[in-house]
Amino acid sequence: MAEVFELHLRRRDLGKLVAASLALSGLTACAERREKIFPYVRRPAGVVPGVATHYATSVVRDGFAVGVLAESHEGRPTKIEGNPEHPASLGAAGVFEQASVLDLYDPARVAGSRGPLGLTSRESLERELSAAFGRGAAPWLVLEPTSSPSLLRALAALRARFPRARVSFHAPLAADARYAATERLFGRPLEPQYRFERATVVLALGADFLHDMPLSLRHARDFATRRAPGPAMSRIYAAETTLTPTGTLADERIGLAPSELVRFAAAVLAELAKQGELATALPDGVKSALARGAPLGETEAAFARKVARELARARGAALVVAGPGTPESVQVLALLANAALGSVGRTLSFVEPVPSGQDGALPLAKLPDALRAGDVGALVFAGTNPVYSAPELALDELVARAQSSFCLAHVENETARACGSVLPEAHYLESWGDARAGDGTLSFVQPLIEPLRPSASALELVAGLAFGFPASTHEFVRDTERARLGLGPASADIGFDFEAEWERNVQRGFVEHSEFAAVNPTLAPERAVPLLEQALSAPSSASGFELHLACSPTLYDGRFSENAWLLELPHPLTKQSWGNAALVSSRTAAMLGRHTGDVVELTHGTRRLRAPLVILPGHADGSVTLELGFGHAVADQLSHGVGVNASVLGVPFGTVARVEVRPTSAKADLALTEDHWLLAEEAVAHELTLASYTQNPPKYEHDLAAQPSLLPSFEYAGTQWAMSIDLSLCSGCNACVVACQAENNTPVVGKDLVKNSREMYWLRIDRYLTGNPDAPRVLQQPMLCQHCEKAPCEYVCPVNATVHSTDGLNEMVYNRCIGTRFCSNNCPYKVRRFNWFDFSGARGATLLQRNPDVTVRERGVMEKCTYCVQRIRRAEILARREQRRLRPGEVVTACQQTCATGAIAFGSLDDESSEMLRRRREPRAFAAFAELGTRPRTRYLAKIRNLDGEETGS
Amino acid sequence: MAALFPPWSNRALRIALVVVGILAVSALCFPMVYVRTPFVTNEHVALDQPVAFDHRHHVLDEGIACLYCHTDAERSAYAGLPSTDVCMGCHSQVWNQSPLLEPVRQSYFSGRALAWNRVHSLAEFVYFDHSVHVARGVACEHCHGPVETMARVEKTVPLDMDFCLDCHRNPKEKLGFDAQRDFSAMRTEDGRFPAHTGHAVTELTTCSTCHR
Amino acid sequence: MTQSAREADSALTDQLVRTVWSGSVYFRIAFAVLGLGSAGFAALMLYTFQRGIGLWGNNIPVAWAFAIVNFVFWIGIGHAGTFISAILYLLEQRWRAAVNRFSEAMTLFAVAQALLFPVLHLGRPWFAYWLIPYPDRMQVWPQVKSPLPWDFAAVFTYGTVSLLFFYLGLLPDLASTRDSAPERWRRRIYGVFALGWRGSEDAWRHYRMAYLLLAGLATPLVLSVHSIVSSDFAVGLTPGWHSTIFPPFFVAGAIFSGFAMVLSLIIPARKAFHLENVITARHVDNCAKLLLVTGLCLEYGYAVEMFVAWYSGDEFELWQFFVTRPTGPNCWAFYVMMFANVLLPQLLWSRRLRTNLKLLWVISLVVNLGMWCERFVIIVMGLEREYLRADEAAFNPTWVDWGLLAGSVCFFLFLFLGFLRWLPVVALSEVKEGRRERERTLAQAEGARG
Amino acid sequence: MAESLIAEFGDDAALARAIDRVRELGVRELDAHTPYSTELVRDALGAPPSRLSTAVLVGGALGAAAAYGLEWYLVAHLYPLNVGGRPPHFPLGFVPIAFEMGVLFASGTAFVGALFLGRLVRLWAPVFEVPGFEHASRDTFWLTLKLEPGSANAGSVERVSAELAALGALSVRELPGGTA
Repeated sequence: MAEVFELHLRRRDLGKLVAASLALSGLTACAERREKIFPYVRRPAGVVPGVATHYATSVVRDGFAVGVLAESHEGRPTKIEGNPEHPASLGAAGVFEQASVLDLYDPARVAGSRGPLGLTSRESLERELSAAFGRGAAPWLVLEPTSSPSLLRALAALRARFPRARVSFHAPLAADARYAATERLFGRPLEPQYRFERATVVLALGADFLHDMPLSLRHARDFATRRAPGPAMSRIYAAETTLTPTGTLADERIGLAPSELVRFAAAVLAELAKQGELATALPDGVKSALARGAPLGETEAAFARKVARELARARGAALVVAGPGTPESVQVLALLANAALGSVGRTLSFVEPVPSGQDGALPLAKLPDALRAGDVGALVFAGTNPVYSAPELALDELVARAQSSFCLAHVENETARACGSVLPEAHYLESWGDARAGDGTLSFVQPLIEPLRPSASALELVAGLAFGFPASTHEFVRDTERARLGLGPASADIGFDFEAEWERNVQRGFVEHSEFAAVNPTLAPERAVPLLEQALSAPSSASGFELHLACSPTLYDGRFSENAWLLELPHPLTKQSWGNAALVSSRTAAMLGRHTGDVVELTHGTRRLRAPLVILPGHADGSVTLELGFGHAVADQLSHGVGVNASVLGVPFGTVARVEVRPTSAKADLALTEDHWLLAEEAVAHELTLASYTQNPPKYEHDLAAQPSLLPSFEYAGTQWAMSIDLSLCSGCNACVVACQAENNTPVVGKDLVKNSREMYWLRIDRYLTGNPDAPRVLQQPMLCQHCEKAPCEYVCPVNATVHSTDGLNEMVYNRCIGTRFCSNNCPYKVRRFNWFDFSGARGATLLQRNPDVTVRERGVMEKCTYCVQRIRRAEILARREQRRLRPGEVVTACQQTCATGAIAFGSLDDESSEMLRRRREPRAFAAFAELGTRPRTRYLAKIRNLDGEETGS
Repeated sequence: MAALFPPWSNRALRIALVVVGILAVSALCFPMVYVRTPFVTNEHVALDQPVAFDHRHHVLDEGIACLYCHTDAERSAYAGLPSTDVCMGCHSQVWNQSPLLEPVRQSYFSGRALAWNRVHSLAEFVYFDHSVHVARGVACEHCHGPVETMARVEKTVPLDMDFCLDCHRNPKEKLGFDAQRDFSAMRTEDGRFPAHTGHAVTELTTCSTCHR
Repeated sequence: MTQSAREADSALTDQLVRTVWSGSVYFRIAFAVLGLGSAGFAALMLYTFQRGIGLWGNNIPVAWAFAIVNFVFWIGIGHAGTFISAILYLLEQRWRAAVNRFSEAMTLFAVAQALLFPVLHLGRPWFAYWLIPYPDRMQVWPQVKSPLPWDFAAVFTYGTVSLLFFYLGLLPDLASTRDSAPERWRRRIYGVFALGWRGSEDAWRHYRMAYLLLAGLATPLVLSVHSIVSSDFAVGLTPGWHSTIFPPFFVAGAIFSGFAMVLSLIIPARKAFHLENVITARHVDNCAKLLLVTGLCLEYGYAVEMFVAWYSGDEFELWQFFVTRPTGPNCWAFYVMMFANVLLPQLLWSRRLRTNLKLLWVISLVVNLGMWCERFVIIVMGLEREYLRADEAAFNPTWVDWGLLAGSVCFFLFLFLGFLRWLPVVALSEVKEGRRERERTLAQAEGARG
Repeated sequence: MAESLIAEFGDDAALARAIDRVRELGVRELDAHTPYSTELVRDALGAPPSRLSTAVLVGGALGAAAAYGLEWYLVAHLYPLNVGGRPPHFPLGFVPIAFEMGVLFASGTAFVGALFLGRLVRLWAPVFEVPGFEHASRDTFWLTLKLEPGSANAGSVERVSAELAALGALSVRELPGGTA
């Protein structure tokens, strides 16, 4: 869309002009219409229409902040990028950060306040809420765990004003086990900090550390620094129940049911305890407790021995990580192993817990009894959805027993439906706030836009209750910051320019060096003994299957349930879109006599759940994984009926439970974007072991050069764009997929079309499984347009709609395309996408989020990855304006920018300094389907696995 | 039995065939001609604007440069129209009672934008960037015509792809500078230019220069 | 003898143009039913045009499916018509005169169907004219290295030349129809279309030359058309498409399917219009023999395809021919194709079975089905399983797909029925000429004996 | 003033005999109208072969050359894009369209040529005024001839008519509008 709307609005006022967005729809006929131009009335400083600006802010989830940069076009936030300076991002952004911008424009957002007595204005509801807090029985506030100094300050003030007020923190995935474990061993809860850049050997115990831990983006960056093939390459072992992105990148992994995981961790620790100098680190009580565990299977035991040997060999540079979903026992065992290995202070350190304010907070589990007893006055849910995520508390019925109930919600979720009053929750791009990152760094949430509709953040609500409405969160956060700096009232500033400091910090998005200092706690290993004795002696004879609950890699805990991008996003391993499933191994499925797509019934006590079965090779036998976040029950919403809600079984996250699984005759309607698994020899993706790679490097490039051609060769010179993708670094986490979708206005098509293989991703991740079908190796391959020099798509287009640019791009000219689709037939990589219908106005799509630099494609045209040509041309225009050459690394593609492991490198072939070229010259660089003679510009780097010699279980 | 058709029918049939032939050819040619007429290109159509702004007065009489009001042309893809406060910058002092400027004052005090009618409009899939054209020395009037002589602004060139390619194919001849020379951004390390391969497509005529 | 020859000519003329003046009630019913079907076809095309081809079952990777299958099927049907009228003419096969008008009409109407689908299958059919070079305001031209403009040129030429050939052959018979018409208004209508044909020897002289030249031009044309259609596939690099045998293989298949369609149409038409004296058992038998011969050519093509796939050792070719086709998601089409195109035609070795018209008719219908399935196998299965195993998907046709296929069959039959009703269905002047020559040869032989 | 006659015969042999006879009488301008092309009449009239083939050759060659030229001009000359790394002038890809256009132009020339050389595309001709001429497309064979008054050997209208009647003509009439 080339026309700019020069809005007469301030940057943050855009919502008032939603109607103008109609003109954002693209690609219509050539006939010119009479358009209006609306220039600004008073032009805000620093805004140049047509030039995007970036603002630092933070995405906060469960109290942990990730610093991001939000891109704004004439006041519309359109895209989220990682903040390169922020320690929790280092420039990367994950799936949820990337997708979060869509929620801002979500058409399903709570439209307006809804209260009793027909109250519909925000102000009247706030008055009502304040009044309700002061009268009747004790008020009860349920919040998401938080690390926000401002919110904690407001909470303290609230408690002071309403001493009877009770506060609960609720998040279904809140990782209490690590705090419990640290409290047990060190006497107080602590936040472990992992240093993967220092770790030579890592054991991940149910830990998807690249993906679902508070500092995962940083972990991934650090991890990648040690994964270049060579003597310094780290070695990763993973023991996990389901297959996770981290598991796919591990050099070796083993699938273990949750109870086996405990015994496996114990076996590793016991093995370590036998090793000479390590033996002294553990008290005998622990050793004898470890011996109580039932023996592991032969393969598992051998693996445990080997892992222990390798860990011990890397003493001081070894690291054992337990995932947030593992029980306390596993966490304790991991801490003990780290202690025994001397990791503390080297690869592992501790800081104070990031979410705080827990003192005096009541567990949510106490709420039902209080409600039954009629002890609750005003019940307020802010930013949490316990009716959905804690169904065992039966809050949907009990909420009515509170004297009044309020819900601050983003969308009309289950809790909002149960409450008497609903207040719209502000998006983080609309509100001020602060929070701490995983290492304690104080980060700021800065709004880019005035709230699209009257709405409030949790901070605003609490501050309003504590100090009276309306609360200015901007002032409040500033004041908190002043207080943190030890400054009094503004008039008292002497010799310190708070304004300058504040502006610097807000501009940067965080306060430099504000991370928590590492603490040196004293370990009391003997305190682990009772727990270990209990955990290891638990009977393993019980019937049924072990249930493993996991964080959804696409919907997190369900808070993104209305995010169309994430609903459609294929699961990294099962490639399931629009839904979740009961994941089992192929052996378990065979035991049940059912296949992928059949429905099974899971029973836990009296609670039942019917879920479709999906076979996930490599999953632990005898256990079932259910991912949280699906199965929402609010009618008319996008997420309605998508997947099943695993919380219904009433098993808290992070605990081990057994369920009965009964096959049924029903069939489910699954949307799997890839539905077969195993692959023999494949010319499209290679993997090698480190040993074979160093001793006998492959000659892929030589094979490519040897391809004969009847046609004269075509000489390319000057700037020539190319990409190198390191398969050793791709975990399949999907962040690039969502980044591409946000950058390139790629539509969401819905379940029915996904089922018919019509998804529109320009960049998808192909997942290959090789080796033993029960313990497969996973290869994740980002597949995007390869920009072939002899592109087979080009010479079959009858209208020159896809041709080659002088700088080596395979160009797709949408406005020339007539839609013969021959190009797609002729593309061996199948990266071309077709607009089967008019997708530009599809449900869940938001016109305001669209990137104005990329054409919105019309019905009937082909589209595909362009190497982010809009970014290339923008950089070129800048360079031409400034009469200079392009700077090395000046052009970054959206997928490259967001990738936490840096698997994707992009640059020009004439830029000798580029990482892309360095990788391309590695012997393991190969072209996909080189033998077809397409001469792709994209190179993949064969996945290298750092094996210790023999491989267990394959 | 008499003939089915009278003798004049021969001539009639031939005339009819010729007419059908002419009509067929015209039906083919008409759209090609039509799309080049101002009915489609909107050339020389002067539109009424909410404010009777006269470029002749501002440019010729007062000597105000284009970039004074269309500031962004140097740094953005869009040249932009001046915000109301730019107008008021002068007109709060001069002609501050003029009834002609009433809409401007209304806009300024009410905060409602002036709704100008777009004169120069490109299709949505064309990404034209003012800044690079201005920086490379393409004169405003090359595409916008002698705006300083217009009471109401009108299009003087069709602004179709044909028009764009005219310069993009041969910037040296058309604009008086060697585009190839100047595209330092595209040059190789040793100052070479992409080898001549028989494909006369340059950085300027490659599709994604304008279509993305 | 003179008198009897003249009477015979007159009688034959009356017999063959009689249907033009009077249609039976059965005709009206059939015409109305097929007309409704054609209207449904038009409605479905409009629906697709308005909503987009997402209404079909196509997906990525199966970006081409029913529309292209139908296109190749119909264009193939056309080939037998040109084969009979042009190639057999050049080979001086006089028996062709009995059936050439039928088959030419069939060609024309099949090509009309074939022309609709490629336009309809476009994502943006309203820009189909971009395939034609014309001075646009964009200065962008068709990309003639792609087989699709070749295809456009070939099918357009084929349609035009078929029409010219058909019309030229029809001229003397239009004059006969004109001169036999009972009412003056009909004479006038046919008179206009006869363009004043009066059988002058001067006109015959140029007519004969033009007919010979058109036959000579149509012969390489008919071979080129399906060769070019085959290059829509052979130029691509999809396994199962990327094959040098495709042009002759496609031509053989086209003529095979065309003869099947000729038989499917001629056997009932011959009975309904009592043409047994003109289209004799010998003519039908000749068509059946050609069906067998072209069928054998096609089977050779199948064998070579599979052999090359096996001999190349290319894993993708092997996968396509020996796994996907016999066991893939739509493998029924493969088995129908094998039965209808390989096994069934072998019955035609037997003269007894060949002269059993009912059986022959059934065989011809099944062969038509088989040839449609062959195109389905090549196009859809080739795309369902390609290089990248990660992005495979099955094709499931929607009701719109089936509706368009059925609609095009209706429209084809509708046009054909119209032809049977309003135009002389047998090349009158040629049949008369042939008979006269035969008589004369017989007389000479008698004279020589006597 | 030339006078024209038209005679109807029952079969082509009789017509051929009549042609031979009137030729002997010195009539030069002759034409036949037959329901189908017959060898006897063709041989008797002995007209030279049609020149259409040359025109068709020229038409076809022009069509093919124009198509190839246009392809080269547009694709290799005007906007030579890099398409799949193929050279801009790509004869292999240009030939199919050139061939098809050659056939199209040749066929068009043949069709139009036959109509014009055969003096068709005229709805009225003098012979159409002759009663019973509708049989000319069905079952009878007609001879038209023009008697030049000045020519020495040509007999009178009556004489030729009598000769034709004697040769078995079913009817002989004067043709008022000439033989065209």
